[in-house]
Amino acid sequence: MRGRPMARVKYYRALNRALHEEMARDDRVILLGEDVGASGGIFAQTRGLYETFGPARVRDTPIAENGFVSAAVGAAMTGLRPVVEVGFEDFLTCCMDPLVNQAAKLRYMLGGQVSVPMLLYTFGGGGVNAGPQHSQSLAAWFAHVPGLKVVMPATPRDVLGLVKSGIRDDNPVLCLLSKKLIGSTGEVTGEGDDTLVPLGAADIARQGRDATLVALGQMRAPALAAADLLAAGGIDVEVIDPRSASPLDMVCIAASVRRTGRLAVVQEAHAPCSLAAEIVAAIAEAGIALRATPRRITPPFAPSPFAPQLERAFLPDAERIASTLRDMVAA
Amino acid sequence: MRGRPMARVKYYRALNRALHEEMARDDRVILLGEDVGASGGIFAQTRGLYETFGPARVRDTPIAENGFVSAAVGAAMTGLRPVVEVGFEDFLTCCMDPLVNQAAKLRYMLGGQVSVPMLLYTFGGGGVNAGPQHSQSLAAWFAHVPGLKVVMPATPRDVLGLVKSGIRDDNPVLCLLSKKLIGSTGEVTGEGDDTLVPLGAADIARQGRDATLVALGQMRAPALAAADLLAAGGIDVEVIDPRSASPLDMVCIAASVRRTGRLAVVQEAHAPCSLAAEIVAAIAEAGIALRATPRRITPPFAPSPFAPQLERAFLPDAERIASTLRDMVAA
Amino acid sequence: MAASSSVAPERALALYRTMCEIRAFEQAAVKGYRDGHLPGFIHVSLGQEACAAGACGALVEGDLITSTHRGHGHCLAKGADPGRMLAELYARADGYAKGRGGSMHIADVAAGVLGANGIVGQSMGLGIGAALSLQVRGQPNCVVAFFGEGASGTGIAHEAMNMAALWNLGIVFFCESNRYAELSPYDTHVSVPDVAGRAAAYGFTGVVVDGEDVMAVHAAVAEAAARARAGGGPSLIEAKTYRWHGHYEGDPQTYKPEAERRNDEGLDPIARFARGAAALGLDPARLEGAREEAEARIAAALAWAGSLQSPPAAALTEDVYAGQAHGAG
Amino acid sequence: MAASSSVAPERALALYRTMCEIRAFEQAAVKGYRDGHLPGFIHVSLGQEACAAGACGALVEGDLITSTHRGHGHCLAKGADPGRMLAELYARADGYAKGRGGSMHIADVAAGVLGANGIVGQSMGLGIGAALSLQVRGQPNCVVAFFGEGASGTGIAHEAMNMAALWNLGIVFFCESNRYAELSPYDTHVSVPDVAGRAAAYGFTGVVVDGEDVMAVHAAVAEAAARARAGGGPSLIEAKTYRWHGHYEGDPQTYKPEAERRNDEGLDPIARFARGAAALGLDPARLEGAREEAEARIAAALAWAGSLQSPPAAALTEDVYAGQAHGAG
Ligand SMILES: Cc1ncc(C[n+]2csc(CCOP(=O)(O)OP(=O)(O)O)c2C)c(N)n1
Ligand SMILES: Cc1ncc(C[n+]2csc(CCOP(=O)(O)OP(=O)(O)O)c2C)c(N)n1
Ligand SMILES: [Mg+2]
Ligand SMILES: [Mg+2]
Repeated sequence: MRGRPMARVKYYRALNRALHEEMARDDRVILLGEDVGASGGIFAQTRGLYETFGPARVRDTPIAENGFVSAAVGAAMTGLRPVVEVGFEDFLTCCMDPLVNQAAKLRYMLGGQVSVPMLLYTFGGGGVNAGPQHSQSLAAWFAHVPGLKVVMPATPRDVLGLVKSGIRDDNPVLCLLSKKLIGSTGEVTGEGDDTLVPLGAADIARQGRDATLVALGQMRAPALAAADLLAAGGIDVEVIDPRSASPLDMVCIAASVRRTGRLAVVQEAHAPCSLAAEIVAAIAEAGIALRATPRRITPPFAPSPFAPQLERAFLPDAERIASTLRDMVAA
Repeated sequence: MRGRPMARVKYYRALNRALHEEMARDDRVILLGEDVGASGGIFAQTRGLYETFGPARVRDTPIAENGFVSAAVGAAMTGLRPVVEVGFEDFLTCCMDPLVNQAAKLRYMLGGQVSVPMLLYTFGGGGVNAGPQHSQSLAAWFAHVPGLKVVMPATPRDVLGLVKSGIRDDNPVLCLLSKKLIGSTGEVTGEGDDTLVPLGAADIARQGRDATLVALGQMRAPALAAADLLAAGGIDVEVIDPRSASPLDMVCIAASVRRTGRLAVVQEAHAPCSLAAEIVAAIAEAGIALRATPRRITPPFAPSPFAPQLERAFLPDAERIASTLRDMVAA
Repeated sequence: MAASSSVAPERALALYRTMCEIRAFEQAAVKGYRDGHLPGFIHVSLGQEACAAGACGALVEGDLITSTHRGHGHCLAKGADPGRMLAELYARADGYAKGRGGSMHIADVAAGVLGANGIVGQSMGLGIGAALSLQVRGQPNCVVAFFGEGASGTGIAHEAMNMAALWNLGIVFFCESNRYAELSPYDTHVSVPDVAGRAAAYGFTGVVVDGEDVMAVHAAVAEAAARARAGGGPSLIEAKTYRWHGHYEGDPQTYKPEAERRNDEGLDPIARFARGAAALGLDPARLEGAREEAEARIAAALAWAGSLQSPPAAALTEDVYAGQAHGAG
Repeated sequence: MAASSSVAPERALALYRTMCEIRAFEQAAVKGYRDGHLPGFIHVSLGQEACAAGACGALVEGDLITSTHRGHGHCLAKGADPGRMLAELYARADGYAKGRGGSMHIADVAAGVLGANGIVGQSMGLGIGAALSLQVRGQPNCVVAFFGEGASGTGIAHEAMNMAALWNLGIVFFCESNRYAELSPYDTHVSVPDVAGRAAAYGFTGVVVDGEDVMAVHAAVAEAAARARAGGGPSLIEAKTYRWHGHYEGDPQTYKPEAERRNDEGLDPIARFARGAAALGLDPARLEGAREEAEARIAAALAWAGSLQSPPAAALTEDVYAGQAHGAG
């Protein structure tokens, strides 16, 4: 930020700015989704785009995720760079085929004749009492699939930088945003600065010596809060936000674990076959000597409950993260 | 087993027998799917069912995976025990919502008012040059989701026993069969014997001292072949076929790894966020001391290619498995 | 409508009472939400009461419904208990979903309510499954699958209607065409003037009905349901109505024309019924009595729900699998 | 059909030649498969040549098509090279997909062929996307999305047709209604006599055309394509035809009635054309010449494809991501 003026903005405004900037920069960028048009979006995330870029490039779709994501793929194959909104991450169940069997594979299976430059963003995760069908975090599914890239920005800066980079990337990129963070604020470079965050690069959110705590998506904030709690007790935790789930920056994570000798991963997704599993497995395979057994901090293996008390117990929080790390350091 | 007569049958005939037996046993069991009816199925897997159980219970569907899997869920909530065929595992992309947002969650999110007793079987995996959209192995997606059970039978006995158990289970069960093994043969108990294999119980396919090799689904056969190759060189490998991907029998696997001190997992699915990642991570978390770093043996991170030469290089085979284990034992 | 005048006054009064219950229930829910007592988010059907009351009022014991994210009215009209519904909205242990589901997942399976659902369109897939179940089990009942004009654009709407026709299922697809889907109007979603016309694409009957007129809705569903129960197969009913409130409570509704937001048309199915009640043999006093009964029932439900406990911690992991130690089944 | 007689003899002859190429191509593929030279599985469109030839023959440079698992004819007719297609079927490095895709993934993007596809229905979603792209970029072209009557039952068929209508996209939905989807007949899949009738559900034109008559197909698509290019929006054409072979090569087809399996009706779009050729101003010698040219072209393509190398090991991991070290883009 090399001295440029910074601004404090909301998470959803960073998305809005990224869309504005990229649509202004490149007229091949179009936006499709339910209520992205004149209404400005259910979280006001697309406000102003319709007025600025018009009905051809900013298009309300009917409720047809399979069809409009497939359409985005077809458009991406033929000269456009579509951005697609799917309101809630849980609804990605409705467009798995165009994502996994089309977007991810077309370049490979058509012999490199096409690329599929598109970005799909969606709001996921828990913490707002939205219940079992509106709270999921499904990044692991997509990180399992070659041909896709997956990002999970947890700060306004990373929303801005990753959405912009994702739109410019020539591959299908899924941007898994956090509902809970929509109204959160953070520093970004001032308007006019072309802020990019590279895909596949982790962010060391806090440096530390005693343990590496990898925090996925919106777990970044409770992880940092846990690190503060732990620091008060003399435990110095390094917090890494991978930012991209695929490609995953294992170089950064492994280097940290080599330094600290301890690894915990916190995520709001379920444990089995998850990114936490991937990170723990990759460290084990790398043969890095650990001073404590690695830990995954995840919800129990149950759907996301609606009741606030239950959801609080469901999601990892700073206290639970801190106590896990205390145990690890004590072990 | 207990002295009963055994028969050698083909993999797909074991499926057929399981369906016949369960439909005869319980008239709440119905069968839905594309071409499961009078035609007897594209692999002859449903032959005779239509004639025996009639058009009400054996029903050809149109090509509408989302709709007919959702219908199966609705039927399962209201007194039937549907079995659903989805021809190829790759097409599960078309019915993720009824599986993940409905079948898996309804019991929980309706407060326990319903159960969703259904079994969905499908043919997956590679080795038959079926190309990028007809060769995938997606078990990890479903093992990530609470509320589902997932089985991956690799022998006729396990097809028979797991399909029968799965139909009787009161939960939604996904049975991920192997296309490549359709015509393979194996021993099963004679007709009339009610062969059940419990969900969630691994099978130690071969006992060994030097390393634990976990082989998922159709990797069982190359894993056993690799064990034979290794035995010739004096390396004694324990081969475990988990049979169920969810629940996963980590008790069996961990006990084996404690004995052998080495762990490799072979699967035809991609590495990131997979069952292999899960197993390696769970062993690391269990703090079991290892004599070698654990290894995942998987395809490269690319879609399944069509060309036979490429697909052979893509899928793990006995030679590659054996050489990985040789390295581990030498390390 | 000829059919409506053949309905006994008691029947008509019951439909009115149901509408009043839905109105009172949702007004209470809206107030609870505004006052910060209800967590999560809620979608109310204020203004659409004639649809739920008319449709479910035409059903008999053993008939089933599948509902949507906007399902309070459907559930109440089909016989769900308002106390347990409010308990669910308030995230209490005695809620229908034990506090785990919330507004979008209310079900009363014993009453034939297979559940509201948060995924647009799935009510139709689940609905044909229930109808298939009735058919296979030889039950002489039918299913009503509620959906919206927005849902009519989903693939599963088509898949379900095609299968219902192919299999001659006893189902009524009931489209509450309430002018909006989320923040966008009908013609963002549907390329033809009437969703009902699409029934022809499947070879069954489709009718448009005035969704502000409970008697008309009732008559149309009674006819379709009778046909469905008698093996006459599926039909589609589109009730034209109007969603008074926003998509979710708190929605600023800037996308609605001012006159519509003010309801200048004066649409109100309850007032509409009252205006025509004399012709049905009902005097104002009986209406007033029914309304008071309805409001008292909801007030009592609300008081009860407010007094209940939060779910115990164990509820978090119960009922994930049937056959679990703590599972209910 | 009036329109067909207005076509110049050269044009008609070209359609005939295309049909002969498709026929020869697929006969060669079938033979290669039976002889064990082609890996995987293939779906041929023998008997349906008039659909591909007639439809693609009505297209111009810049028009695009999306195809299905049964796409050889579509690709050839739109201008893909039979040599590179056969190379793909034979899993050679010079195949359109570098041997990574096979029969179901043949594309020639430069020729406007956006690809065959193994997922039933996706041709329609991808197709509207291509049409959207043309519209946004202001290109005066159109898209033809091929699909089958089986595919008409998929949710995405509905979603795509609804969106095409809502957005007035320049697309022709071309349904090859070939009596079977996999192993089951039309009426397992479609609840009404004609898929074409479903166009009314979206508010655009739907016509049934004799899919055995290449001139009729050509005329119908020419009209629909011209409308689409001129901003007149989508249309649906259903060509009634017959799939001579099984679903996949090797399919024993026990589900077909004996008489149909023998093709007692004598359906054959190539012979049919020949019978009417004189009226189009074409004498038998010209037909014969065209057929020989077509067969020679395919024979040469086959010889070339057979001589090629298998893909190098590196092909396994190339082109997974654009911008990869070894990526083509
Ligand atoms: C598959 C899916 N896509 C999107 C949503 C978000 N969503 C919830 S309600 C709604 C609008 C539904 O409109 P309509 O069917 O007309 O019902 P109404 O809200 O008017 O009752 C949308 C888009 C969803 N829940 N599920
Ligand atoms: C989503 C999906 N479901 C099922 C299949 C398996 N499948 C391949 S072709 C086919 C039949 C398609 O029928 P139709 O659309 O009539 O095309 P045709 O084969 O007759 O050309 C089916 C069911 C598939 N490829 N994709
Ligand atoms: Mg609506
Ligand atoms: Mg067909």
